[in-house]
Amino acid sequence: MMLDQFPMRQILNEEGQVIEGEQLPFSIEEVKRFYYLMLRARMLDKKSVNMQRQGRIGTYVQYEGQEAAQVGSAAALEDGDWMFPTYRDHAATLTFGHSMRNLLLNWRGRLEGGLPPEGVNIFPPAIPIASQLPHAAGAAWAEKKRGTDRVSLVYFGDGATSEGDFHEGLNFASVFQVPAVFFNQNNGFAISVPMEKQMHAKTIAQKGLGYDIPCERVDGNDITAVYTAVKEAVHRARSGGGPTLLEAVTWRYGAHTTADDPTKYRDQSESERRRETMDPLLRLERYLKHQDAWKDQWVSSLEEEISAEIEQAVEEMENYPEADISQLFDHVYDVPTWTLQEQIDEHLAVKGRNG
Amino acid sequence: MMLDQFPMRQILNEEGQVIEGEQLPFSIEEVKRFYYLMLRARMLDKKSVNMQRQGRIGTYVQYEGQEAAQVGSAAALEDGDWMFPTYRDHAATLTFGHSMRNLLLNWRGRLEGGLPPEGVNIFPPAIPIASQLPHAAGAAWAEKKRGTDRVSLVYFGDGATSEGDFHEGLNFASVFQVPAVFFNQNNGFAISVPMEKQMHAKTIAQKGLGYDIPCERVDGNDITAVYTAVKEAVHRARSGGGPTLLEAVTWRYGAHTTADDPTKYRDQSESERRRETMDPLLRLERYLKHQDAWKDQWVSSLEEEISAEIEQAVEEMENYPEADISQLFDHVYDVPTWTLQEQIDEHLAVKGRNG
Amino acid sequence: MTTTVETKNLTMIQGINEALRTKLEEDDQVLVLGQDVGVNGGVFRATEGLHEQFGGERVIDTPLAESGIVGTSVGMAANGFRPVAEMQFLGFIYPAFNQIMTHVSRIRQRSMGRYTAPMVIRAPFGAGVRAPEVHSDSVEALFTHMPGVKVVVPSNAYDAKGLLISAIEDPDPVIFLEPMRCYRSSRTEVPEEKYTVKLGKAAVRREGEDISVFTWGAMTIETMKAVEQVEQEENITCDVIDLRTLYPMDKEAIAASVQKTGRALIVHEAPATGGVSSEVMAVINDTSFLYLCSPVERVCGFDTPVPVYSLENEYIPSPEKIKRAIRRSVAF
Amino acid sequence: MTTTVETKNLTMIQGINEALRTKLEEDDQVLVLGQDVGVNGGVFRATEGLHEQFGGERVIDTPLAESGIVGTSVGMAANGFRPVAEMQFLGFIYPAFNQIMTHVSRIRQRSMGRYTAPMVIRAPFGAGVRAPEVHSDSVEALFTHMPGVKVVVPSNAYDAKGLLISAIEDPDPVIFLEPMRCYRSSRTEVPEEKYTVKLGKAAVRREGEDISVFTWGAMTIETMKAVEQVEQEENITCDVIDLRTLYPMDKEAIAASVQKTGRALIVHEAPATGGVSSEVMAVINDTSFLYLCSPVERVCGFDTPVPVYSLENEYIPSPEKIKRAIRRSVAF
Ligand SMILES: Cc1ncc(C[n+]2csc(CCOP(=O)(O)OP(=O)(O)O)c2C)c(N)n1
Ligand SMILES: Cc1ncc(C[n+]2csc(CCOP(=O)(O)OP(=O)(O)O)c2C)c(N)n1
Ligand SMILES: [Mg+2]
Ligand SMILES: [Mg+2]
Repeated sequence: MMLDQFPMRQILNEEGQVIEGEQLPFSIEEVKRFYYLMLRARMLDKKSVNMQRQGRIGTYVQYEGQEAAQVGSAAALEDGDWMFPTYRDHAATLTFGHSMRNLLLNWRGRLEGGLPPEGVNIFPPAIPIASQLPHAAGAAWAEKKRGTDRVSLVYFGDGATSEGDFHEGLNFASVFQVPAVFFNQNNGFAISVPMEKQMHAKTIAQKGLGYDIPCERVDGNDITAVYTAVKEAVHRARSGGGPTLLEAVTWRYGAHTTADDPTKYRDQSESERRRETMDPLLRLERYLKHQDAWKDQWVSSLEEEISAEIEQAVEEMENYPEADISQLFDHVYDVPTWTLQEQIDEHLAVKGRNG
Repeated sequence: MMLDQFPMRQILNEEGQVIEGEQLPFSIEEVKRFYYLMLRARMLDKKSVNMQRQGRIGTYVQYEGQEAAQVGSAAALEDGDWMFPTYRDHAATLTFGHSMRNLLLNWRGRLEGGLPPEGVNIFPPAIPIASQLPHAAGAAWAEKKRGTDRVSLVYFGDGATSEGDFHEGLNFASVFQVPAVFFNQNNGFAISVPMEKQMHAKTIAQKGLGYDIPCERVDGNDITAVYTAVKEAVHRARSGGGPTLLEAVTWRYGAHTTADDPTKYRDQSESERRRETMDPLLRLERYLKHQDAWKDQWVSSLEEEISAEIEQAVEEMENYPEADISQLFDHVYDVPTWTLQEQIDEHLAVKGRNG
Repeated sequence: MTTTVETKNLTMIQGINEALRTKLEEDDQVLVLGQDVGVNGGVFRATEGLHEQFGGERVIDTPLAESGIVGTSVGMAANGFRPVAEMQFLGFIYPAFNQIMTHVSRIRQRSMGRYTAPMVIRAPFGAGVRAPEVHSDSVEALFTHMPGVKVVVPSNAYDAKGLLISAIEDPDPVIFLEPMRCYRSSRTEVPEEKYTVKLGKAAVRREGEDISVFTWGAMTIETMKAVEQVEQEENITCDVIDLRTLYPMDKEAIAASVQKTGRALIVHEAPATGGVSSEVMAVINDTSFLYLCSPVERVCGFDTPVPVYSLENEYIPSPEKIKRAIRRSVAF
Repeated sequence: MTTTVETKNLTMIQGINEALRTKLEEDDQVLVLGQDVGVNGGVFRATEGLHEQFGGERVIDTPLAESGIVGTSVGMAANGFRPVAEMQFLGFIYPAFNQIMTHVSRIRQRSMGRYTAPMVIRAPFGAGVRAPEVHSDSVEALFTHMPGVKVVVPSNAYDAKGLLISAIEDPDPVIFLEPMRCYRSSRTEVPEEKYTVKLGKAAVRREGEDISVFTWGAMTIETMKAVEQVEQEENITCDVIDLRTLYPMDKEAIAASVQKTGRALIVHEAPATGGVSSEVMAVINDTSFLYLCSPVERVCGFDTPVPVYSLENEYIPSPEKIKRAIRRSVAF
């Protein structure tokens, strides 16, 4: 029943055609911009996977296939808004202004990975699943209390909807009608666990019904639909209309992380099939081709530009000074407690003698 | 919107008349039995409140006003089924076969309060709100694995629906399609917090939509509707149809506990109004009167009988041996660990010397 | 020069109420939130009158969800506010454990100082008020072993007000544990005006020569009883140190006292094994090994849950037990 | 008489897999459940092959919800099953803390023995495998201070298999902590057949005269390194005791060793303050005060979260630090 009640909103179909009854509210230039942002994210992802294989970074979390969901949602935010990502949302944080170098440092086990540029409000990626939802509600609540029009956008996966914090976060957000957008990327799997084992519900959108908040299901591989839905939700939030739950239906092509072997639990040919049919970049390519607005040369120049940007970031990452041991102790407390200070002193004494 | 989607199921209206389009599926004798069970629960509640005032028991948790919800649901179970109550559900546990003496001992801070008669499957009342929902799902899951037709019935309040365990319990129950009935008593308040501050949803029933399980709202003061709805849910569970969420809309007349002062947060005249209009016992009285099946003498003989039962239980409770200190140590582990044994020895040595 | 300070004779719960009022008045960023803290004024009346005075935007009744309360507080704190969240009882803090352990305590470090959580989590705790199961748990040790938070336990109205104001002003998150038994058991003269009691400093409650007794919260009551009795009955005199802050502990005060008396006893009501007493022993070991004339004694709760209330008087460390431990130590 | 026992050379993770298989084969009531434990065989392969062999009714992929996993296990355990629940990492046990603290550990007492929770909660833990934040937490102390549960930490394949079988058969709930670093770091000869290693008994890993070193889990690796070095370099010989069960601790083994050597060091990777080391110190204090020639030393993690992995080698107690503490103790 819920599948009917929550149809998957699309503007561009898999063939890159505007579906009947819809209008594409974007100029060719805007579509090209979307393409650029997704390409940038995808190229960074590919580079990262390669670097992991070469041992230049540690275990890495892929997002290939989810670019439309992440880029489209992030692009709908404005400066000053808040973003609460997970470990898989680097396409979103990159789009919202995170530093590419720092995102790469994240995969070297560096604290800088959680540190966005000054003035960009991005929380460090949440590790305990769903724990970031209450934070997003809280940060949005603070904005509401201050009377600003800033909103929170929070990312989480299909698996995350099973945690108590998913429920508590949405409930608080709905009770206090805070300006938060709960953006679910339903990629069908929580590591190896498919959606059917994760929930009895057929959609994630329907979970919003228990909180009496607007909820909608969108094609998470159609960036134009994602952007539009998030923009609407953000607008509602800004203008006092409270929180929204959005489900973006998508797919990760690859493994859960570079440490995971997806063939243990699913047939990877499904990923190949999806690459050829519903890929978010391919879809815009097809659209642009229909519009006669695609030039191979345009793409290669984009690729060049992005490659250069990535190479630069990689270089910065690789030349970045080694983590200083002070990072272990700094910022645990405003000022180290005496126990910690004694431990530091002992540690430095040992190092002084032996290393 | 949800209020329309989840109308409050009633069979008997406040006047004690069968509402149009419904049929009362109970004989006069069965209705009288309901009346008796509710009267018994109410008289025990009143006695308990009095005893608390007299200092004969400690802080007590009233349920007056909620008898139809508790008795009607408990009466729909069968021997061998499982019950997971809260601190407020003594009308339910009493009806399901708990020992009146032990229920009274509960309010003397006695472990026996959590111990039902042999063969009666009632968990000790859950203290951390909503923590019993996963237990009910688990016990039901065990029955399903064994292939029995036993079900779990779990009680919880409106406030409990805000906790993560509410969500996780329902999700597990729905994913594994276990035979559990989630029975919510929506008495409008969690201590002082009214439903509007607890949730943005207008009903609790609608929270079932997120799990794609049957959910229904019933008049929790109409025992005939409660019994019927629970019976249906129990039947569905027994026959492999999985879990159900039921919301029984009710009201507690009194304070949250004898330590609470409800006038701090609500107008208690509302309780008086409800006593006169929608009281669960009054409703059956009116029905029986319409049917010419009410005799004052019948009620007084019931009262006498119940009084005698209660007096007997009170006497047993008051003559019950003091808690033996061994209860502090027994059953923490199967066999006390050495640390605990040393502590016991020291304790007994001190007592031997000084007391 | 003398200054006169206006004081009032207050119970601890009144001291807490005054601290909250003081900070709500002084600092717009301070918020009070939790179950029943608003209209109802708190189940123990800690927040009485605050909702009337400051309104529902600053003194907030929340849904019944501890993780939600703490988790949204993290978001508000990182975004400029100073939430004071109440857990209705410490035994109900467990659903919020993940938020406290992985976010409240770590957000400063995880963000290299960009985001902080200058928040206070208040919770009534401890046995002795005939509360139902779980309500009486004493789990301070869960938090003294959690890097990134501080842990404070007042034992009287004066300390409660001064420590709570310090806690709210502290840049680090503070777990503020209020022994229920002390809420109304006695009164102290408390200045009307604002003052602070420094975190991390113990208080000497009594001075003696023969043994140092370390304790906190409601156990100061049993300890003072026992100590007065051994002094009268057996002429054994004791230092009694109320630690007040359990993390970071007052190392100097512990060392100074043990180095004076040569003997030590720790009294707390949490289960003995793994309790904060072990950490006090560790501090003594580290600072005062050569001064010790006898093994450190501890009188604590059993390795059992706090029992149902019919048995709680058996559970709580009694003056008898404390005296026995003092005698054993002195006679060693 | 000699008996030949068939053995295999196994990693710890294989030992764990064998224990689970043994009990699943032997006892219909045993269930294995958790995130990714079924079709995928567990993120560390602890449950590899079990889903194929025993089917989805006994080896169960659950939703991503730790409280739900533990809470439903309580219901199943009280209703006759013996669940072995996996927390994917110990750092993700926190959402289940309420269920463990108020139900797993208490249902036996709360029901006067009517309902019990003979269940095992398994969790990989500890630093050293370059895992992301939170994944590497060592919070054994949260559970040694929790009456009603036992806490076990194997350090090799033989112990892992024997202890896990004991844990599953134990009538009490057991928190079974598996040091990730030991999963594949070495192999041990492990009997093919069923055997048990008794809970509550420590193992002497090395014998010496000068100092007793107590440790567990992955820290046995650093400790053995350090101890071999001080022996070679400085002719200091050490008792090394792998505690294996942290609650209840092996008092006799601790006392016997300290009473022999007169000195003690505890090594663990959890933060020092409030760590299980303090409780070992308490046991030494209680049993062996007069034997001690120097203060008990501890080499532990800092009072900080386990850092991101670029810094974890700085965090983990190093052989250097252990050696320094040994020298300091011996030179005292
Ligand atoms: C509380 C908690 N439990 C378990 C884990 C381990 N874990 C990491 S990712 C993951 C699956 C998450 O699935 P989903 O929410 O669908 O997000 P996706 O990874 O698909 O983006 C799990 C179980 C965790 N990080 N936190
Ligand atoms: C986890 C937890 N938090 C707080 C409490 C304190 N408490 C006891 S009853 C109650 C209100 C419960 O309200 P509701 O679920 O509506 O049930 P009712 O009491 O109305 O029957 C609260 C907050 C608790 N017992 N457990
Ligand atoms: Mg997913
Ligand atoms: Mg209620």
